[in-house]
Amino acid sequence: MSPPHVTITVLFFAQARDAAGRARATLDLPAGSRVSDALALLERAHPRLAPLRPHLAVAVGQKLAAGDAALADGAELALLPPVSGG
Amino acid sequence: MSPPHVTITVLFFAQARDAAGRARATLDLPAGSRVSDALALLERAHPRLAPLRPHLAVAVGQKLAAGDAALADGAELALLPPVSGG
Amino acid sequence: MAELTPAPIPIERLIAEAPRPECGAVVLFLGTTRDHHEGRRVVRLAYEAYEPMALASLAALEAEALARFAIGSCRIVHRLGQVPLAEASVAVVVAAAHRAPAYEASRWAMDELKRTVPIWKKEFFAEGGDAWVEGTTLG
Amino acid sequence: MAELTPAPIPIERLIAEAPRPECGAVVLFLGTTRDHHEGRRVVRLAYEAYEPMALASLAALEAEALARFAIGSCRIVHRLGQVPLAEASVAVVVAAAHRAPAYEASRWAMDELKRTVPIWKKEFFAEGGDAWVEGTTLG
Repeated sequence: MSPPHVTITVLFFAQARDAAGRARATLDLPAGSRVSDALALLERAHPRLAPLRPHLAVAVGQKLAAGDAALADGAELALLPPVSGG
Repeated sequence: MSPPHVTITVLFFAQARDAAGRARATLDLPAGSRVSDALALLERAHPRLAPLRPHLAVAVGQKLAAGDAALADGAELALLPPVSGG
Repeated sequence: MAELTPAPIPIERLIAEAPRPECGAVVLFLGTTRDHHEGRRVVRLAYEAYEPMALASLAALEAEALARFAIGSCRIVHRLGQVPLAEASVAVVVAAAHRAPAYEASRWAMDELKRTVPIWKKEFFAEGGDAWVEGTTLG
Repeated sequence: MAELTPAPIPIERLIAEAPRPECGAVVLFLGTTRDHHEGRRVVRLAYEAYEPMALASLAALEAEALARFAIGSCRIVHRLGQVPLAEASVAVVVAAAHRAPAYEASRWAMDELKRTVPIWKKEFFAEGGDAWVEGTTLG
């Protein structure tokens, strides 16, 4: 039996979508993973995300979330580059 | 031969028109008369103008004019109560 | 170009005519008829103006707004005569590259308009009667 | 009610729907496409949003504007997708009894929108190419 894990959906916007070359991904993570763990994994898969990292905000379930926020199974994690609406 | 005089047009607006009961009048004044002379004459003719006087501005030829401004023949003098546009 | 008009203010046209390609911000201010004033119900307003002087004052405000603020255009239209409830009595449209001067020019123009332009407003009350609104002494 | 729309913003309808009888002032802000940015000629813009979060953010801004300022209504509409030159990308309509809070709420809402709502703007240049506009890091 595999160790417990969570599956999350990742949404990439604007420069993050350009860097990842995709708008959406599904990610399997060990149970107990946090936002920072997901970001580390995404950065390994998409190295062009690294330079964006200092300016990237993350939302979980449409709320801004810190790096140590926990990820529940089925969570929607969004990578949000600096905003420029208006 | 009558002494030299000037003829001016007087325009009454808003409360000044209500007080004078008219929108326009023609006034004959001795040559050399000033705005204050015209106002004194108008106040005698229309006593209900008196309470407005402290708040009344006067334009001569569409420019605000002080009490000592001279009145040329043919001048247009307007009585301007406190303004409330907008 | 400043206007005084007895007809409803053509708001859509004013917005459409505000120059845009070089400007990132448009601020439209509308002064509309309130249904109350100092506790009395107002059913309509009427405005009168010393028309040639008011028009020149409004045009001077437009020009001064352009000189004072980093804006591309400023246009002021004031309605005269009877104005039904909820219709606009005055419109100021400012277009600018950036929004801060657009807001500031619009506010400044409205403050100056109320302080310096020979226009008078009369309110008609639900209980009957009417009264000139207490205004600002010129000069 | 906040809206995100791929179609041109219905400015006339927004103004017509701003509540008036009890309000003396309406301030409409329009953000329009500028034809230049940092020296380059821009021929069009495109906006994208994290739509459900952006819509909730805009609705929260409307509610917070009503709580912070003495206004009767605040409504924000943002366009998404391609926006041709000179068309509005965002509209904020505030109605209030008095003009000062109407201006202040409008400015505040636009400042917050640019700072906090997950919407991104890309510029397309006359000389070819495009670029995301440098924005504000959230949080």
